[in-house]
Parts: sequence; C-alpha cells; structure tokens
Amino acid sequence: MFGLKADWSLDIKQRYFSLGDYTAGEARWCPGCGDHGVLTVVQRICRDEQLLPEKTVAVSGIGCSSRLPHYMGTYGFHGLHGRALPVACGIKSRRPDLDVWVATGDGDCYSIGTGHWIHAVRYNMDMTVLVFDNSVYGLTKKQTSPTTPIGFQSNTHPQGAPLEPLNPLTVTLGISNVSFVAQTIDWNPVHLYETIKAAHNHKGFSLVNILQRCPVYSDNVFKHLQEDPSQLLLLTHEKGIHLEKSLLRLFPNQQEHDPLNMSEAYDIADQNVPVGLLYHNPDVPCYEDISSQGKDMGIDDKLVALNAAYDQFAI
Amino acid sequence: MFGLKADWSLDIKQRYFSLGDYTAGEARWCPGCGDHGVLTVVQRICRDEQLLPEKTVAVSGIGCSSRLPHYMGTYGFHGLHGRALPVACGIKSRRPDLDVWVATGDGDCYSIGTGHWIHAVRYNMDMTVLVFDNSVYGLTKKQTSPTTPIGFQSNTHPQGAPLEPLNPLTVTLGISNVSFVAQTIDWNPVHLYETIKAAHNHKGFSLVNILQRCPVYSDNVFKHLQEDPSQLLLLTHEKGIHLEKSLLRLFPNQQEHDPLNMSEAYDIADQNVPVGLLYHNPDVPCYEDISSQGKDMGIDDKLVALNAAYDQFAI
Amino acid sequence: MSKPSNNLQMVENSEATKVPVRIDEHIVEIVSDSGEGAQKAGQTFGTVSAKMGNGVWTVEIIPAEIKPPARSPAGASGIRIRLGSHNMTNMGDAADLVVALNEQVLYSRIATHAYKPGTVILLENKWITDPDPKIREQYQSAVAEFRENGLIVHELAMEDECLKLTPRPRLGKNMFVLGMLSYIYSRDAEKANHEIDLTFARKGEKVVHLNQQLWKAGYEFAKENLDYWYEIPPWERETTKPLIVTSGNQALGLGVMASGMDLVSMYPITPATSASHYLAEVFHNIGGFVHQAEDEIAAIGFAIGSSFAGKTACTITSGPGLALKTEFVALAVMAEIPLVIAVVQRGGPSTGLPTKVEQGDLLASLYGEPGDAPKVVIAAATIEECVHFVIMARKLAETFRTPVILLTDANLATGVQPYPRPEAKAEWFASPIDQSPWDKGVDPFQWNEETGLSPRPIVGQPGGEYVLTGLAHTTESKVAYDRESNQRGCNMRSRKLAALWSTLKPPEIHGSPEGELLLVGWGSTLGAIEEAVDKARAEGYKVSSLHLRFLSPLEPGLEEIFSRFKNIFTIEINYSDEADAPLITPGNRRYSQLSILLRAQTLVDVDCWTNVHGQPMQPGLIYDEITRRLNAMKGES
Amino acid sequence: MSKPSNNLQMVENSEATKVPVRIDEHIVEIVSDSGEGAQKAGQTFGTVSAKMGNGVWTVEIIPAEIKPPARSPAGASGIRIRLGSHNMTNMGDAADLVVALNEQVLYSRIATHAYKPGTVILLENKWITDPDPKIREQYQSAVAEFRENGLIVHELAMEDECLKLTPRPRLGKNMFVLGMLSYIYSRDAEKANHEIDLTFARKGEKVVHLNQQLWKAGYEFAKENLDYWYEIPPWERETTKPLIVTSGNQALGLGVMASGMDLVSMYPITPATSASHYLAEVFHNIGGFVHQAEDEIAAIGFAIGSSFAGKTACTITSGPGLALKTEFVALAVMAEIPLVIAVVQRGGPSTGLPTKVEQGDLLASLYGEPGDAPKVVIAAATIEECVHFVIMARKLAETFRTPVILLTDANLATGVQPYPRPEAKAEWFASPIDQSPWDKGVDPFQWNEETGLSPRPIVGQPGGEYVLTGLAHTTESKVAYDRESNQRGCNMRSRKLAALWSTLKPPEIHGSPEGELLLVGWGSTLGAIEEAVDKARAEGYKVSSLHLRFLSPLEPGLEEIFSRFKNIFTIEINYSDEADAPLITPGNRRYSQLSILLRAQTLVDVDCWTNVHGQPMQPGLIYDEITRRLNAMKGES
Ligand SMILES: Cc1ncc(C[n+]2csc(CCOP(=O)(O)OP(=O)(O)O)c2C)c(N)n1
Ligand SMILES: Cc1ncc(C[n+]2csc(CCOP(=O)(O)OP(=O)(O)O)c2C)c(N)n1
Ligand code: SF4
Ligand code: SF4
Ligand SMILES: [Mg+2]
Ligand SMILES: [Mg+2]
Repeated sequence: MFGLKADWSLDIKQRYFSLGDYTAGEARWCPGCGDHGVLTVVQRICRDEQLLPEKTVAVSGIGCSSRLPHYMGTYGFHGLHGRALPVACGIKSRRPDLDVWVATGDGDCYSIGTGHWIHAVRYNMDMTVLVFDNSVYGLTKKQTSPTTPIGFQSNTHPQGAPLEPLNPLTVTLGISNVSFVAQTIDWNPVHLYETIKAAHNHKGFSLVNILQRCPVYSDNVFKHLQEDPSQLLLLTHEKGIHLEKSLLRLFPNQQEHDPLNMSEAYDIADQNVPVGLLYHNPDVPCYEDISSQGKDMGIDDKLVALNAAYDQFAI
Repeated sequence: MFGLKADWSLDIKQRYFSLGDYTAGEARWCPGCGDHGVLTVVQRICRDEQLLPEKTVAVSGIGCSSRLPHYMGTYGFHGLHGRALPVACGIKSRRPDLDVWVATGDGDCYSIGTGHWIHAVRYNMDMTVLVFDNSVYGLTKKQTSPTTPIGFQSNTHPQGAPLEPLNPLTVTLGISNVSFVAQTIDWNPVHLYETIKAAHNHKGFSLVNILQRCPVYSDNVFKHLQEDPSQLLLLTHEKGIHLEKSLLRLFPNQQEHDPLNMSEAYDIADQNVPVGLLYHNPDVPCYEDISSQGKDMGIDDKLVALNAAYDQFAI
Repeated sequence: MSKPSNNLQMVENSEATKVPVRIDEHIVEIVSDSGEGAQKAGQTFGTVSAKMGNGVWTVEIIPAEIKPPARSPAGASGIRIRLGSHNMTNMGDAADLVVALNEQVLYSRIATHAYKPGTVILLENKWITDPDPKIREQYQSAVAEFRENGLIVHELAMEDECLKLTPRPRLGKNMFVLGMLSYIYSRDAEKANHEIDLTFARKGEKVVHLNQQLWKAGYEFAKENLDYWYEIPPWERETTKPLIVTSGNQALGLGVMASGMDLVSMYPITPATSASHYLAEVFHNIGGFVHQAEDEIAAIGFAIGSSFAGKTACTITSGPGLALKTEFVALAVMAEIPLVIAVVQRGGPSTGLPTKVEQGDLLASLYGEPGDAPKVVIAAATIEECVHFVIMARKLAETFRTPVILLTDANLATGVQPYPRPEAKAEWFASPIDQSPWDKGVDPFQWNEETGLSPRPIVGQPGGEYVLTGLAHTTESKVAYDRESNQRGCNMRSRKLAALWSTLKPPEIHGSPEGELLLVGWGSTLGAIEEAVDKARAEGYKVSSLHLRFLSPLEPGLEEIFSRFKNIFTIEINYSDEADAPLITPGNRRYSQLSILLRAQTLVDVDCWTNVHGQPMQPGLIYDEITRRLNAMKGES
Repeated sequence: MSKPSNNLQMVENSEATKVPVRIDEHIVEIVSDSGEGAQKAGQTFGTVSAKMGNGVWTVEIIPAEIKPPARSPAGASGIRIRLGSHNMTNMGDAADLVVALNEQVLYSRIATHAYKPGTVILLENKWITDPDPKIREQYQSAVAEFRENGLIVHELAMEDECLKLTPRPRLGKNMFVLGMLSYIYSRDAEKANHEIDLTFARKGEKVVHLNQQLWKAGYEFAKENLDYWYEIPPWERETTKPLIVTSGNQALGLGVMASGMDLVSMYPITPATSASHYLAEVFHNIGGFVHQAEDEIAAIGFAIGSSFAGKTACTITSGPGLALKTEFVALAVMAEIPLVIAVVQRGGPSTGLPTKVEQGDLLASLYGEPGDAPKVVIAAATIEECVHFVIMARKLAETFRTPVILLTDANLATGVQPYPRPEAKAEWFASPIDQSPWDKGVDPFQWNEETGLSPRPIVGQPGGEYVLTGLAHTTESKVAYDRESNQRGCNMRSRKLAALWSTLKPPEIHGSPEGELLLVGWGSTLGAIEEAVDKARAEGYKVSSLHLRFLSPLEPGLEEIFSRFKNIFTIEINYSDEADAPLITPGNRRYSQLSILLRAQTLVDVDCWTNVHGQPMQPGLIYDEITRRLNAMKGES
C-alpha cells in the first residue's frame, strides 16, 4: 500500500492490513450486545490507520467487555478483574513503540479498579481506554455496578440499587494530568468511530466512557436515551469530535463546548448526559517519556555504569 | 454535668469527661509535627461535645498519622495501610450509634486507599475523615505521595517527583453523593478546630484535607503558605466555617463561597489552595440508614423469618 | 422404533404384565441450548421425585461461554437429575437416560464422560428436515457417530407434538419433556401438575393450563412411543423429618441466617455470588444486611469493621477474591477478630475455571498469609453441612476470637438435594452485643496462657476502650517490638488451635476400622468416595474411607488410624504430580494439598489420587482406582 | 578508673611491653539517641576495618518508634560492628565493647540480650551533673544496675572533651567516638582520616578539619584514659579480589543492575524500600527505571505488563505487600510470565514487626495462591548472594517462563559486609528483545511434554500475536474449559519445577557427611548456623549443617542425606509450637515452615528449633541448642 507521509515523501508499506488481520475467532457476546459494535469500530480504526498488528496490544481485565482482546488479531492481555490499567501502563512503560488499547467495564474500571483508574489518568500514558459502561456486571450475571441507576433491581439489590450512580466523567475531570475525556454511545457507530478515533489520535491517556447496551441484564437502562436522543447533550466544537450532518440532525440537544474549558466540562458532565469530547489537552506530559529513558542503552555503556556502581562501594 | 436538650428538657449526664478521658499515652510524633495539633483539636472537640469515650471509635490505616488512635482514650482500630475507610464503614454499618473518626494520610488515602476513598464518599456514611496531608510518606521515610509537589526530591524520586500532584479536592467533588468537603491547615488551630467541628457536626461523610507539616521529610512544602498566608484562599460564607475576626485579618485573600455551589467549589479547588468549606450538602442520604435496618429485630421475629425461609424450600 | 440393547434392566419382560421395571436409581439429563427451559423441567422433576420420597441430586449444566451460538457444543445447557431409592450424595457417573433438544450439545457432554455405551438418548428429530442442509448433515452424522459409540438414540418428533398445542414450542417444550419423564419414571401426576401450577401461577391461568396440557401430551407421547417404564421406590429414611430442597449456596445463605449473622459483605464472584443473591432477597426479612463492596479487600474490611464493633459478619468469595483478602485475613488473625470467610472453591490458579469445581484453596487457606497466621479451616462435605457449618463457624469464630475459613466448592454450590429441614434455634443465633461496663482490670487480650483464649471488649462497653492493631502487641493491645511480646502473641494465637484440637473427636471411619486401603477425603467428594467404597466393600475389597471436616487444626487420632491400614491415599480435586509422569521422582513430586498436610503432620506415606478436570469426583472413577490399587497390592504380595 | 574484670583477654599483661593485645574478633556497639551520628561513626569504623583486611559485619540499631523521646529505651539508635581476623557472616552474640552516649538506651539492648557479664561499656558521664535531678538519679541507678549485672562500666567525660573543640558537641561527638575506637582497635589513622575526608568533603574544608580534630582528640583520650588496646590481624583471604562493602538491600539493587533488568516496580514498604531508594539514585545510569506505583497490586501489575512486552522486570516488597500481590502472582504462574519478586522478609503476621527480621514468608511464597501455583522460590543466604541471586532469578524466570520469588530478610537487608566485587558481565544482562518474525507454526504455549518448557512470543514479533489469559487455556492460549486442557496446563506448569530440579545438585554439607545431628537452615541464618556448628565440631560434637537455597523445587538428595544423621532439625526465624508447650502434642504441633516442607517431602522426622524474636539468629544460641540436644541424646543412649 502506498501512503503519503507528512513530509510528502512516499512511504511504501510492505503490507496492507485488512479487517481480517485485526480479527480473531467469533465474538461470543449476546446478540444485540453493544460490545459487538465497539469491537467493529476498533477493528476499523486499526485498519484505517494501518496499525501493525504485532505492535498493537489490547489489554483488558475480566468481564464481558474484557473478552475483547480475544477477538482481535493483535497481541492481547486478558488479565485480572480490575487490573487492566497497571498492566497496560507497564507494557507502555518501556515499549513506547507499542499501540496500547484497553477494554474495561464499569465494574472492572470504576469499582474494583478505581484506584488504578485515578492514578492511570495521572500518569497520562499514551493509550486508548474504552470503558464499556453497561451500568451492570454482565459476566457475573446482573449485579449492581457503580454506574447502575438508583433503584435498578439487580441480583445483589433485588429491592433496588441503593445509591446514586457514580459519575465517572466528573471524577475523571478532577484528576490532575487528565488529558482526554469523552463519552459516546454504542448505538451510534458514526459517533462511536469518530470518538474512538479522536481518542486514539490523542497522545496521552484517552478515556472514552461508552454507554453500552446489555440487552440481557440492563436492557432498560439506556432505552430512554435510545428512543429519545434529546435526552443526550451532543457536544459540538471545531476542536471536538468530528460530527457529520446526520448526527447534528439526530441530536436536537446540543452545546458548543471548547474541550479546553475544564470548568465548563465539569458543569456539563455534572448536569447532563453528554455525548462528545468533554476535555482535551494535548500538552500534558506522558509518563512513558520518563519511564522509557535509557531503554536503548548499549551494552558497553551499561557495563561502564555497572562498574561505576560497584566503584561506589569499593574499599 | 447538666445540659439542655434541643427540646429544652433537662438532660442529666452521669459523667463529665475531661481532656484526659480522650487521651492515652504520649504522642510519639516528631517535635513540630502537625499531627500533634490535630490530635489536640480532636480531643478538644470530643471534650466540648462530651462524646462518650466508649461510643467513639478512631479508625486509621498505617502511617505516622494513622498512629492517632493510639493516643486517644476511646476505642480504636489501627488497621492496614490504605484500608481505614472500609473498616470504618463496616463499624458504622450496624452500629450507627457509634461516633466514627478516621485518621488517614495522603499515601494511605490517596494512593493505596484510592478506591476506598472514592467509594466511601459515595456511601456517605456519617463519619469524620481527617486526611493528614503532609505531601509525603512520613512513616516509611520520605517517599513520593500523590500530593507531593512535582520536582520534590524524595527517596524514591531523588531526581524530583515526576508528576503534578493529585488534587484530592477536585476529585472528591466529582464523586456522587459527596456531602462535605473542606480543607484546613494544621498551623492555625482556630480554623482547624472550627473545620473539624463542622465536619463532625455534619451527618454524613465529611472529608477534611488537612495541610499538615512534616518538619522532618517535607519541611519546605508548606513553608511558603505559612510564611505568606496570602497564598491561601480563605473561604467565607455564613454557611461555611465559623471565622473569628483574627482569621479574617490573617488571610488577606478571601472569597465568599456558598458551600452549596458545586460548580464554584470545583473552580475554587482547581485554581487555588483554599482554606475552608468547599461543599456541604446536608441532605444526601447516608448508607447506614439502609445498612442498619433490622439490626434490632427481636429473636422471636427472627425465628419466624428463619422458618419462613425454610418454608420456601420445603417439599 | 428399535428396542434398546443396553445393559440396563429393560422393559421388555415387563410389558406383558404392564408393570414398570423396578430400579434402584437412575441418572437423567435434559440438555439443550440455553433458554429452552431444560433446567426448570429438571428442577421440577427433581422436586416431584423428592416429594415422592426418592433420594435426589440435581446439578445444572452451564454453558462455558457468555453467549455461545445455538446448536454448539460449548452451548450445552441443562440439568442432571440423579434419583433413587436411597440417599443421593453426588451426581454419579454416566447418565442412564438423556433428553436432548439438539444433537450438538451432546458432544460436550460426551467429552466430559457423562455418557457410556448403553445410555439412552431421546433426541429431538426436527433437525433432520431443517432447511439448512448443513444442519441436516450435522444431525445425521452425529446420530450415526453416537450410535457407533454405543449410545441408544431414539429420534423423536417432540417439537411436532408441541406444535399441536402451541405455536411457540420453544417455550413449552420443557413441560412436554417433563411429561415424558413423568411417564418413564412413573411420577405422580398430581404432584407434577401442582408444581407446574406453582411455577406458572404468576403468569395466569391460561399459561398454567397450556403447560399442563403440554405435560400431558408428553406423558402420553412417551407412553405410546417408548418402551421405557420404570418405578423407583421411595427411600426408606430413618427419619420422618420434613425436608427442604436447596443448592449448597442456598444452604450457605440459610446457614448465615440460622447463625444469626448480622452482615454479609461481598463482592460478586462466580461461583460464590449466588449465595449472596439468595441472601440479598431474603436476608432483610431476618434483620440482616448484604453489603456489596467496591472490591474484595473492602468487602472483608467492612466485615472486619462490623465484627470489631460486635456485629457478627461474614464474607463470601472464591479463589481470586480470597487472594485479594489475604492481607486482611492476616490482620484478623493478628488482632483476633472473629470472622467467617466462606470460600466457594472453583478451578484455579488465577481466573482458571471460574464455573468449575476444584479443591485447590486448602493450602492458601492455611498458609496464604506471610508470617504465622493460625486460623480455623473447616470444609463442608454435604449440602446440609453448608447450613450447619456456618453456624459452627460463627460460634468457633467468636469462641476462639479468630477468623474461620469455611470451604465449600462449586460442586456443593450448584448441587441441589433434599435434606432434613434444619431447626430454627434461638441459641444458634449470635448473642446480642454486650454493652455493660467492662472490668478495667481485664486487658483486651488477657490471654489464658494454657489455651490462648481471652475475653473481648466490644465497642460501647465503658472501660473497655482499647486500640486494636495489626502490629505485634501486648495483652493491653499496645504496640510492642520486643522479643517476648511477639513470641508470646504468636504462642497464644497458635495455642488456640491446640485448645480447639483437644475438644475434637477422632474422625469416624467409613467401613471397617482397619484394612488394606484407606481413602482420605475432605469437602464435596464425600458422597462419591463413600459410594465407591461401599461398592468395593460389597465386592469384598478391604477398603475404608475417612472424611475430614477440620483441616486446621487437623482432626485428632490420624496417625493411629493410619497405622491400621497398609496403604493410604487422599482423593482430592486438586493438582498433584502423577508418580509415574516424566521427570517425577519421590524427591520432587508435588503432592496434593491434603496429602501434604497429612504427610507433614503424621510422617505416614500418604499418597494421593487427584485430578483437575473441573468436574465433581465420580464414584465410578474412584471405584476403579480402589480396585486397581488393591489388585496391584495383591499382585505385589 | 577500675580495671575490667571480665573474661576477655585483658590488656594488663601487655602494658609492660606496650603492644596491643592480639584478638581474633570483637563485637563493638555505638548506641545513642537517634540523630547523634552513631551510625555514621560505626560505618566508618567498619569501612576502615574492612580496608585493613578484617572480616566485618555491621548492622544498624534502629529505634522502634517514629520519634521516641530522648534518653528512652525505645529510642536506642546506633550500630553494631563485628570485626575479626576471619570472615564475618553474622552479627554474633553479645557485644564485647560498647560506646553509649546515654545510659537509658542501653536498657533496650540489654532486653534483646545484646550484652553479657563482662561487656565493657564506655558511657558518657555528663548526666551525672545534669540540672534535672530525675536524670541524675536515673543515671546513677542505671550504672549501679548495669554493674550489678556484670557489665564493666567506664564513665567517661566525652562531651567535655568535645566541648574543647566545638560548641556543638552533639554533632561532633561521633567522630570523637570513632577516634576512641580507632585507638582501642589500632585502626590505621590515615585510612580513618581519609574516610572522614570523604564524608565531610561536601561540607567544606573547615568541617573536615574539625572532625579530624575530634577524631584525634578521641584517639588521644582513649590512649590516655583506657587500658583497652587491641590488635585484630587481617583475615587471610584465599582471594585477592577487590572488595565492595554494601548492605543486603544495596546488593539487591546491584543484582538488579547486574542482571540487566529494565524495570523495578514497587510500592514503599519497610524493610524492602531502601533497595528501591538505592536504585532510584542510580538505576537510570544503567538505563533502568524505578516505578513507584499507587499500591502493591499496581506495582506487580506494571511489572507483569512490562515483562509481557519483553522487558525484564522485578518487584520488591515485604510481607503485607506480598499478600496484596497474591492474585497477580497466580496470574504470572498461570500465564507463564517471567518475573522476579524480591521479598525482604520482616516480622509477621499482618503489620507485625515491620523493622525486624523473620523468615515467615516461605509457605506464603509456595502456597499463597488459591489453586495450584508452582513457581521457583529461592533464598539468598548472604549479602553477596543478594547480588547473584537476582541474576540467577532473572535467568530462571525467563528460562522457565515463570515468576521467581527471591527471599531475603531484614537481617540481610540491613547488614553490611565487605565481599568480593561482583563481575560485570554482558552475558548476565537480559538479552535484547527479539522482534524477528515468529514462526506461525509454533503455538504461544508449545509445551515440551517432558519439561513443560515453551518458547515465548514477544509483543512486536509479527506472526506471534496471541492473547495471554489467566483462564485455563490451550497451547494456543485460547480459553478452554475442558478437562484435558486444564489438566495439561497444570501438568506442564508443574513439570517445569521437576525439569529445574533435575538440573540441581544435592546441597553440600557443612561438616562431615554423617553424624549425630544435622541442622538445616535457609536464608540469612547461614553464617550463624555454620559458626555454631564449627564451634561445636571443634569441641568434638558430631554435628553438621545444610543450607538450602532452593525451596521450590527443594534441592535433591535430601532424604539420602537425612538418612545419614540420627537427628535432624531446622533452625528458622519463624513460628513453631514448642514440643513441650501446654496442650501441644505430636498430633497438633504446628511445625516451622521449612520443616513442614521437608517432612512432607521426605517423611523424615525433621524437628525444628525456631523463635519469633525479631532478631537475627545468634550463633551462641544455636551452639547452646546443639550441645543441649547432643548431650540429651547421649543421656538417652
Ligand atoms: C478478583 C475478582 N473478583 C471478582 C471477579 C468476578 N467478576 C468477573 S467480571 C466481574 C464484573 C464484570 O462487570 P463489568 O466490569 O461491568 O464488565 P461487563 O461484564 O459488564 O462487561 C466480576 C465481579 C473476578 N473475576 N475476580
Ligand atoms: C500493604 C502495605 N504497603 C506498604 C506499607 C508501608 N507503609 C506504611 S505507612 C506508608 C505510607 C505512609 O504515608 P502517609 O499515608 O502519607 O502517612 P504519613 O506517614 O505521611 O502520615 C507505607 C507505604 C504497609 N504498611 N502496608
Ligand atoms: S451479558 Fe450483556 S454485556 Fe455481556 S455479552 Fe451479553 S449483552 Fe453483552
Ligand atoms: S516523620 Fe513527619 S509526619 Fe511523621 S511524625 Fe515525624 S514530622 Fe510527623
Ligand atoms: Mg458492566
Ligand atoms: Mg503523608
């Protein structure tokens, strides 16, 4: 495949990758599950960006959504419940050449993984983090998650979830070094694609909260949003998510929001169900720029350094 | 001691508690450590409010600050690093009659304890949570904490802490069910007293971030604030922390801030080093009101219920 | 329709006299894609059988994947019902009779050795006319393959029959199947229809009626088309106590309630979660509360806080959750906090086999914590014990001021069985918390030097104020770094186990008290082991078995008992190196978990026979191993 | 000043000829409130001694509390230096000579049995004229008490002497003390002054000069006022290799660098943290990176991620941190991720004794994880091994595709010793990651059925794309729930230990290969055990010892070795029930950690002798136990 580089020189790629190169096995999610759509979009972006499959890693925790790496033709790490982010950060730490994607769930990321979520935002390592927020624990069959609406009847709260749901957006916006926060919906592939693509293009930690339908266990949670798009607030801005006209027509409720305006982002996230880019600051330093220093040091230099270390203790 | 109840009836207390009743042993913090002052204030509030020592529990994790329970004459739980909050919530869950205090550090609460911090705010159980934020790991001798200023030379970052410090206030404000967030300084006992007292008076989870001096390991961190109070923003409001005139004189930089105004609270916390009450909503439901239901059920009723449960499976 | 040529009793001879063949027991399965109601039909069949006085064990067949495609081996969903004229303690070996709604799901059952030559398969035959040629082909080749392997396949037009009554046979076919089984096993029609009534009452008269019609149609269909007609007389129980039917996880929930526990604090994890689901539905009726924490660490921390404050608490989890609780378990040991930790074991290590059974958490329960962390570890061996062991665990936790780990496993958790209705006793409840003044002269850890026991002040008791700590401490709970305090605290915490040990009786031996071979087991394998031992003994083999409920401390008298047998091995569902595997020698062989404990404690050469198949132990396999070993011993001598 | 009447060689006889008394070794302590520079003085004393060719072991005395009040037993801060004419492998028994800057701090030393009758105490005497009558009284009664207990106390006006040179004697007194010790032990003046120069150079000429003056004053003061004058000839080493002096934690750091590790991911915890502190200072010089994670779970997760991506990684922690890592360790076992986990053991359980030594994490290392989690566990026995075992661990981790737990402890971590400078070898470094195309025909877990080993694709290798998972899986790393896959995976992971085992040599025996008594140890007790054995053997006792470096797999040949001894016991710093404690019987006795492993594997009656005093094992105590047991055996026969 041929491609023009930014400096107009001709880049002759040895391989062209098709969707199939990013695909492995048959996705075993329920019919109608929003995860299917997200997977497809991720694969399309990989294809459109011609990511090298061997340099791409999909990292996840445990949950329905965390099965995503198994359906990708890239490298993958399907680890422990709640622990996708430390693993992903570790992968990136000394291998900044790798393209790291994270698939996690509302339970995986916002419940058991809370501590890692907060601190990973702070590290701001370059990775695309997709939170499949279906407001429920899917894999373990319908328990309350942090984003479960109050009153929702789950198996752990048959009398109704007792707490107001956590708002992952306001929390994320409050973390220092936050650099990219967006929200999108699985049922609009266009917005989904554009949002994840923007997240992937951002150098830094991009958190995308995806409202994701689980027709089996939380069917009713997003129905009203699906049926009445006016309950969503579409964020518009030239620096925001690219929006086709059709989208603008679909979502009557819109707000022009500069993704550099943190204060406004916070208010929007606090008071609405926004769809779009809440915050984007391309200038936050990335931790891998520190952590990967010295990774290519030659053996001779290393031997010199080691001997110097010994010298320090010589008597 | 005599006291007038709210309904003007005379309450005859059998015991009067003096400061000594809230004191145990000699506090083993370094001379000049801010922890001494906080302990004294807590003991004074206990005395002033005549809390029953046997109904009062001081819970902590591990760290210099987490030694506090050992110096209180009440019950105490000096548990695991980072885990004060789950224990405190568990104590309160079925014993809403107990007065629960939590002493935790910036490492204990904002690093290893992050997940519990976020979720404990959400549970909003009635307890007074004091975060001794000395911007460093004290007990383990000077490692970087989440609130360590960037560039600060610690033993784990002798070349300087690499990250912008976490702002615990903005993060806390973003959590749903947040009901009381304040910040104060250990070196002003008046403001310290009034803030902790307000926190204690609030029914719900009151988080007080205390800028606390560690003269041994982070001496320089708060020096500029101590020497130049104008670098602090004193929050004033009739619904805020009670402020003596002397305080108003001391802090030239002031802002009138209604603690019910979340949006403003966020902006203040984002852009300043505020001293005062950032947010206060007395109407957020408390989890113990749910979790303690049925705690006093009589044995006969329980036997009936147990038999009914068996009946469900009878054949 | 061809007559079965299997090794079961057959109906031929009885046809003349028109009475059903009397059998002692049968293993029945209903298998289908998920969502076809097989489990409901099987549960009802089990309940009816239990009500008719049979011993019953049912266990669900759960698909391995979140959403496997229809008609796929990975999608096998259904239920096994073992029923007979005696107590049923396990799921048994190969099935006798299977109703299958498609042929593909049978492959995964065959792969787990659920069937044998002679197993009767009643198979839906609509696939033979499926519009999709691939399906038709799949069906035909499968049937041929099954028959080749000795299965007796009857191809039945069940769907067609149902279509006569309902346009949506997918939803009603399960009751048709129930009807068929009701005829085959001579189930009481009234009881069956009563259950259908109960099941569908909520959905209205019409639905009840349709399903009862479907039941009847199935019944008649079987009568007309099948030559299988059995009678399974009731089990002659010693007791006439009323029965309840529950799964092991429901039993765990009942135990929590019967013990008067205040709080269950948990984080969802398979296969433990369903115990919490059950409790979440009913616990508030008895004044209890289920707390779903943000993670397993918080779950146990919350329970510990509650227990510190005098309220009895329990946390329920499985392997990965237990791993996360390790640090808090050590705190509970160190600071002597009563706590019940129920661990429903699944396949490990790591995420392992989340829905499958293993007994792999024994050593982690005993030795998981850095430092010395003596605690009580017990294991329930039956579903009934899942009730009673919670009560015992709570009591032990408080008496010995210690965490108690109660081990069950996925086999018990999902197995369903009738057993005597437990009593409801006020004295089983935790006593109300003491808030009376504490004698200031008594230290918070005033250890009895002999037993390590000490009275515990409860928050709220004036005069008892102390600060609990996970650091080494004195009797006053003051942090202490000196050698004497630390040694003393360790001694006292360990001594409690010796004190408990001295109250235990030596375990009872199943079979004769001496012989050639002794099998030692623990946990859910009890039923299978004893069944195998009984069978072998009936054939004259000199084998006995022993089942441990206490793993820490180990039950007394083991060395003495072991000395009466020539050969001893444990049966466990966990990993051990096979003695004759490549590179394995006595010097490097990794033994199974219980055998390590027994060898270290008794120095007796306790061998082990284990696997990590993720399956309940089958009595037949154990029987084979018994006879293999005994015959080899004979050969040797 | 009264002459000492102790049982040491005395100087009296030598005075006439004015030559120092030649001694083989001495144990010296400097004790004070913290902040008085005792440690600096002791370290310098140790360095000078090492440079003079002595064997040296120094260990810091650390106060138990964050900030204990001045002049309090809990505040004892200082250093012990053991030096002699042979290799020093441990801190020894009671001290011979102590310099104390106040009398109160001595109490806590006495409580840990650091002194014996005859120990010489050179005590600052300014307290006798303190304005505070309470202090005067404390001082006098303490001195009287010490003398009553047989200590030889010399009350010296050290502060007064220092005041002659500096108005702030608190800051300079340590160099005065160094001067005293330099006289007493005939230390090379030039070398001593060179060290002072190095230490204070940063603070400028003037400070260097003052401290050298103080040194000189101390030297002269001792010469004039004390009758102690010793000579300790250099150790006649076999090798003339250059030496380095480090603590065990610095050695760990050097090992990380020498092994070519890319990353250390940690969360601060005592006593592991100082290893990370050292690395944080220098690791970037060799291209490495220290990541401080938000907690221990993230720390190991980060390291695992890095290792998955082909970069060699290590995490360093202590007990409570290990507990938190349990779940991830199991993942590393299950998914065969190379990883070095260094555990610097401290007193447990729970927060326990954070600054003190224990060998209590052995069983948790082997058995901490639910399910079967075979992994390599090794323990360094010397400070030098702390370097080399990291290199070995990294290599083992990669070769066997497994986590390796490397155990050290607070004794090694804080002990300081000269040892041969390790080499710097390119082949010790991790090889650069392979990014060449992967042979698609090779599965990501293409296990060798015999050894369990398999080649590992590294992210970036085209064609190697696979998804690592903690679920049971096939050779292709596909999730699998079937019995065969799970059994096979378990077999293969376990088999790797047998493969490693078959490459190991039986351990060497210290002493004769057969005899009455065999001591078995592991970890930091090596030096103390061998010293005790040597002493007993020199007296004719038939005792030998054996020290294990590999705990999982255990080293081969143990059963055979054990068969050559009448009696065997382990020496460990961890908990075991004493055999004759109340209620303890053979049936319930809780054995120590290594003895459990040895008993289970060999069925030999391996006894144990342990304590949880939080102190390094003292050779004298071990010697006493050896002779006690051997004399008892004599009595019995
Ligand atoms: C340590 C641990 N705790 C609990 C579990 C059980 N578990 C698996 S997935 C899951 C929650 C999944 O919910 P979510 O993250 O929202 O993902 P979803 O399935 O909804 O996509 C839980 C509790 C586990 N595997 N490991
Ligand atoms: C699981 C675990 N990890 C690490 C430690 C070691 N540790 C004890 S206190 C502490 C940090 C203390 O810092 P902070 O919470 O800020 O309290 P401070 O001492 O500054 O008051 C650490 C890392 C521990 N005790 N347990
Ligand atoms: S359970 Fe829900 S989230 Fe999981 S695969 Fe099915 S639809 Fe998707
Ligand atoms: S180290 Fe710092 S925080 Fe700890 S007691 Fe001393 S001054 Fe206070
Ligand atoms: Mg979810
Ligand atoms: Mg701190």
